[in-house]
Amino acid sequence: MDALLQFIFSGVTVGAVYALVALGFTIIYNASDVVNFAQGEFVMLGGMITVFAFEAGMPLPLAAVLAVLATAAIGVALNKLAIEPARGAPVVTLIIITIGASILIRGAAQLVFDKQLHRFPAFSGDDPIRILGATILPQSLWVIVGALVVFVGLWLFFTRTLTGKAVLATANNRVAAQLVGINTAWVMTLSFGLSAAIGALAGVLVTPITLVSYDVGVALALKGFAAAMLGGMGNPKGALAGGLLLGLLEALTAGYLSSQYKDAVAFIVILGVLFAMPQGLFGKSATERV
Amino acid sequence: MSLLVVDGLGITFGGLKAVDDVSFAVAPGEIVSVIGPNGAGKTTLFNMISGIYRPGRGRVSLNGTDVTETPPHKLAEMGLSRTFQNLQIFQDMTVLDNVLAGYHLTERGSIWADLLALGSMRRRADKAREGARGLLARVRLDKAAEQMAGNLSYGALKRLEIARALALGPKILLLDEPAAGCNAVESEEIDRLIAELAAAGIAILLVEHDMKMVMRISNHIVVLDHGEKIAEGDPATVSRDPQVIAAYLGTENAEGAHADG
Amino acid sequence: MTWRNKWLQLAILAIAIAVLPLFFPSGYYYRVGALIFVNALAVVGLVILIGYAGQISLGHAGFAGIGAYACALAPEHLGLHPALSPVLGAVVSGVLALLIGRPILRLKGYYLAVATLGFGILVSMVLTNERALTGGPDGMQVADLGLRAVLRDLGWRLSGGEFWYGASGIVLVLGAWIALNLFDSPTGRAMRALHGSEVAAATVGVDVARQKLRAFVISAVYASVAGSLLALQNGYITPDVAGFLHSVEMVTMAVLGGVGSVLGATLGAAILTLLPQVLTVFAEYEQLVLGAVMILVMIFLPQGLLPSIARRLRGRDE
Amino acid sequence: MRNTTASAMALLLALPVAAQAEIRLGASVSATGPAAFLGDPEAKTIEMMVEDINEAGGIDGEQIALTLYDDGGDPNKARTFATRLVEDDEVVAIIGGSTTGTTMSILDVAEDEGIPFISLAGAISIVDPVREYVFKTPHTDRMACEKIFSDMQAQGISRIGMISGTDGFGASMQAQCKDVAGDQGIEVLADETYGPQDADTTPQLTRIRNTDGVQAVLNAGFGQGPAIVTRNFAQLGFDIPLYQSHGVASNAFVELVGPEASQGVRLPGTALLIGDRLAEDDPQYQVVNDYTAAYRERYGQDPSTFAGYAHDAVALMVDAMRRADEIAPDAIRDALEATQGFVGTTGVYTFSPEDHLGLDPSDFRMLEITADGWKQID
Repeated sequence: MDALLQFIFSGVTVGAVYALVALGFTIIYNASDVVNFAQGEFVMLGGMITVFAFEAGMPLPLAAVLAVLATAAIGVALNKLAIEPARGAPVVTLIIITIGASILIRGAAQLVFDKQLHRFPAFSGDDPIRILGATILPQSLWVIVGALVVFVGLWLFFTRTLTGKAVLATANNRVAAQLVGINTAWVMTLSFGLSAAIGALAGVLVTPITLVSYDVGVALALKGFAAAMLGGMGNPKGALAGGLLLGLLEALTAGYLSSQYKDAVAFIVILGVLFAMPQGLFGKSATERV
Repeated sequence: MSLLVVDGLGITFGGLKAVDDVSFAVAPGEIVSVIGPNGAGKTTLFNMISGIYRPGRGRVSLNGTDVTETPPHKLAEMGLSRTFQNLQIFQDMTVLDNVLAGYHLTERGSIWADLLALGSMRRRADKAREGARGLLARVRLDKAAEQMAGNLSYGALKRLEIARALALGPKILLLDEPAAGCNAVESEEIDRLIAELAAAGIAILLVEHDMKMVMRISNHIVVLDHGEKIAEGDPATVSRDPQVIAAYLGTENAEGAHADG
Repeated sequence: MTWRNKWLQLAILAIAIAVLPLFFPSGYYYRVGALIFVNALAVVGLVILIGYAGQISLGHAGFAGIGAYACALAPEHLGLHPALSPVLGAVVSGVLALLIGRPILRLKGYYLAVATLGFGILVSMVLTNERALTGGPDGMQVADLGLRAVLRDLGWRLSGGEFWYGASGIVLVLGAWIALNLFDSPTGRAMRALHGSEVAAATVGVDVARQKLRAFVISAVYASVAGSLLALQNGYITPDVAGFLHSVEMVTMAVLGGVGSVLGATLGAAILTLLPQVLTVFAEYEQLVLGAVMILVMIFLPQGLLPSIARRLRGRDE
Repeated sequence: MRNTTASAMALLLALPVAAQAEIRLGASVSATGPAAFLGDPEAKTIEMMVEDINEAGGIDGEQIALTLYDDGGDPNKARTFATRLVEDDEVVAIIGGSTTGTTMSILDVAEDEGIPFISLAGAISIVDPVREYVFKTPHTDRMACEKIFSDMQAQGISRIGMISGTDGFGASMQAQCKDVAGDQGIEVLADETYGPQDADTTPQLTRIRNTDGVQAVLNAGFGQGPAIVTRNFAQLGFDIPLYQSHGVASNAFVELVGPEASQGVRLPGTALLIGDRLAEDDPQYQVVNDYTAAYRERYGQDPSTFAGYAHDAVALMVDAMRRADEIAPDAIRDALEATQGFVGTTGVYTFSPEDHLGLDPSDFRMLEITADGWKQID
């Protein structure tokens, strides 16, 4: 029993990490139908900038804020320099561009920072919290709460605010959105900035648990991408559910079956879900117009 | 005997009945037109007949065979061909290749022959190419054969789609607004082409907004409004039908409007 | 239009392969050439999948991995002659592609991307984890092909580099010939048609699912043969060959050079293979440069290098 | 940044010297990519040492011209660079191969072309069977297992749980440890793995904890994995000892894990880690402290164990070149094989035609992390 609980704690912690990355994918996808493969690099930047600012003597909260703002600026720059000029390009082209951006950011980070692993102290110490024989670190709670807050924030943003609805409208029909007076260029800028900021926030929250180095982005982006697709791309609910599900799957497989093949089981489940529901768990099915 | 029989066909999109209980039949050599105001469900009807949408109710039979759930490529094998209102051209292929693609059913063969450029593949392809050039000449696109299809004008693309649809040697041809966007001369050419095809024994099912053309060439007209069939008959009967007149007057204009859901 | 001409493209390729060695200052260039040809072969397969049929795969390195490990495992465990192992690898890859292709290819766009990505990761995971069989992440040795020795007995002495340059070059020309045959064949037209419009292709009788599957299987075989050549040439193989990064590299080469064009694919493979060799002194900037090149080419030459250049040249002629 | 400038400088400097007599030395390490953790300090060490040796007058008056490539951990690239070193740069000897995969690619070329090659990777298969031109400086993972198991025996531990990374280092050590465990009376009751980038390993550790009779846990791995395992180990409140491998023997590991969670962790390390605590009459005292001081001064950080492997490789190669009859591959190879009692940071090397590693498990030192740093316990 305590073993199961421990697996669940682990799954939820890791799942919340994936969900945070997956949520970052959501906004950009909603605004522009682009899956940004550089999302993992935003997470990395959040962690790395905080580490270096903190080690340079800045208080941790300030360093974190700096990291989030700087990463958001990089996100906006990415949109202006690489995505906007390629407007209307096919999926393959956009995949290559964002993968190119991820390689570029990684290359720059390795020069600007270094190639070592880093960590900064957990926000509320390292004393594990005991619940029914299982333990969870306070930082895990920060990550889980962070994922929930970002989720609720995004949900409210998309359903309750005019700007959020403008983002959705832009995704739906760019020309129509422009006709009703939505500044689509601003919506794109906003969504890249926001996505990058969420990515960076994820980096700040998870670094005390997962550590950070210039190349952690790829693995995080892969898992986050898989989680987002599992849940249904573009849907914050799907991102949260997909992330948590993926994390739980991995933890339970590692706990009960084989740690060797826990990633394999996760991907097999994803393939299975996509075969049965080609739009993911919460995705909308689209009828092709002819 | 009828080649195509549509019986009680209907489909619902998100609770809205796009097409409801529509029945009619088309015989070889006959030109049947489907008319109706915008959003009446004409293209949806076409999409159901040609196997792109799965109908919610009713059946379609072709040459006596039930083809209600048959996928489009199987329908093509059975001799059903169509064009599209909003143009589905293979943009990155040459004009000639577009028509050759229409010859897929006759020119296809062993994959190995295709990979190794064996003589059998070349013979099949050469025969198709000959036919394709003939069809291009018929729609006056022979000079543009080697151009990229994406570079053609709208009217030329409409003709290219017809040529492609003819390439598979159809028994029945569904034409979705073939004259839309064409000038008077082009319209007349298409008009003549359709008549020729019908004379050659091909059954024609037509959606068209150009009422003069419809009245001139149709043997039979089916009128849809809000997804339902409100009238049917020969041109003279239909044009006098009060319900039809009401349906058209109820909308802005019978002619000129081209967009259709 | 000329660059679409089959024989012209093949001639350019064959002549380049034959003449370049005249300018090689050392044996190292044969090695780089052979690598370019092997990469180009896999990329030509992707041209069929992405360029002809318009489907994406982020998992084709998985097939390269199967081809590579077939060469490592079959001679040892099945007693198969090393020269036949690539065939076995190609058959296994083809059959696997056939089995998984049907459900996977129903997906579109990013969903297809993630499904193929998942497949590639599964293959590399098996290769990494089945240590007893594959040697795990440290990799394993690959038996020599033995063909070089045969040639030597016939009085034709070739260094390893020269031999593999020639062998990969010949296979690449063969692969290019097949791909170009396909382009202008009924099947190729059907693939390109469904790329343009699936609905329209279906209404002219193209079995869309079947043609997509064909493109997937053919490209899988290309990747597998390329993986086999790499394994035989290197004499040693690790699961990296099946990794996600290798898949991305392959797609990047294809898109960079021009995804609809066989010559473009070779150019893309050449550029990406040469980049790290040229940038050795600035190895730290390699990623930076690679990322920038990918973004810039996609923005300014969205058709890929070769078609964009060809278009520009044609524009000048007219 | 500094690294690149250094190599660019080295290249520029090498050009005018090329006219004079020079010794061409080649290197291919994984300075970037997934094994950058190993390769980066190795590259730094090689560059630093060659420069220092040249400043001090080179080898018998001849300068060393170093050509260093970054293979990014890709065996395919490593083979290409090895070919380039041999065919194009015409080096007389090669150092490198940060991982077993890249080493295996390089050694094929070295063997074919008859160029002496010192590998920096751990696997025993590199030198067993002995290949004519191939040597290596790191202990094998098998030796690490033996060292750890003998310490366990001394503590009366005979039943353990293992948790290993699925990367090359972890998987290889996992296999070797399971292979030798029986010989030393150790029973592996639980055998778990984790991916190199996994964020949490508590499920695996929970399984080990719930396995009856486990008296200690051994973690085979390097990079971030062991840091996370150690932190999870503390989180779950294990009351049995945790052994790590030589893969994490660095101060950076202690910093990543944090002082509390890392306390009590035992691992086999090299003298490099405890340079300041070595007795002055320790044979390795001089070499370890000289190297550490030079590295610290130049790069502002401590050299890792892996950097030490590169140090020993360069030192061995230079020593062999000094003793060789001429600066030619075969003469250098013969001199290398004749190396006797050469003191490096990793241990004392004695090569022979049957042994191209020349270390034994006793060159390892069993270390424990305590409140005030590393402590040797054997």
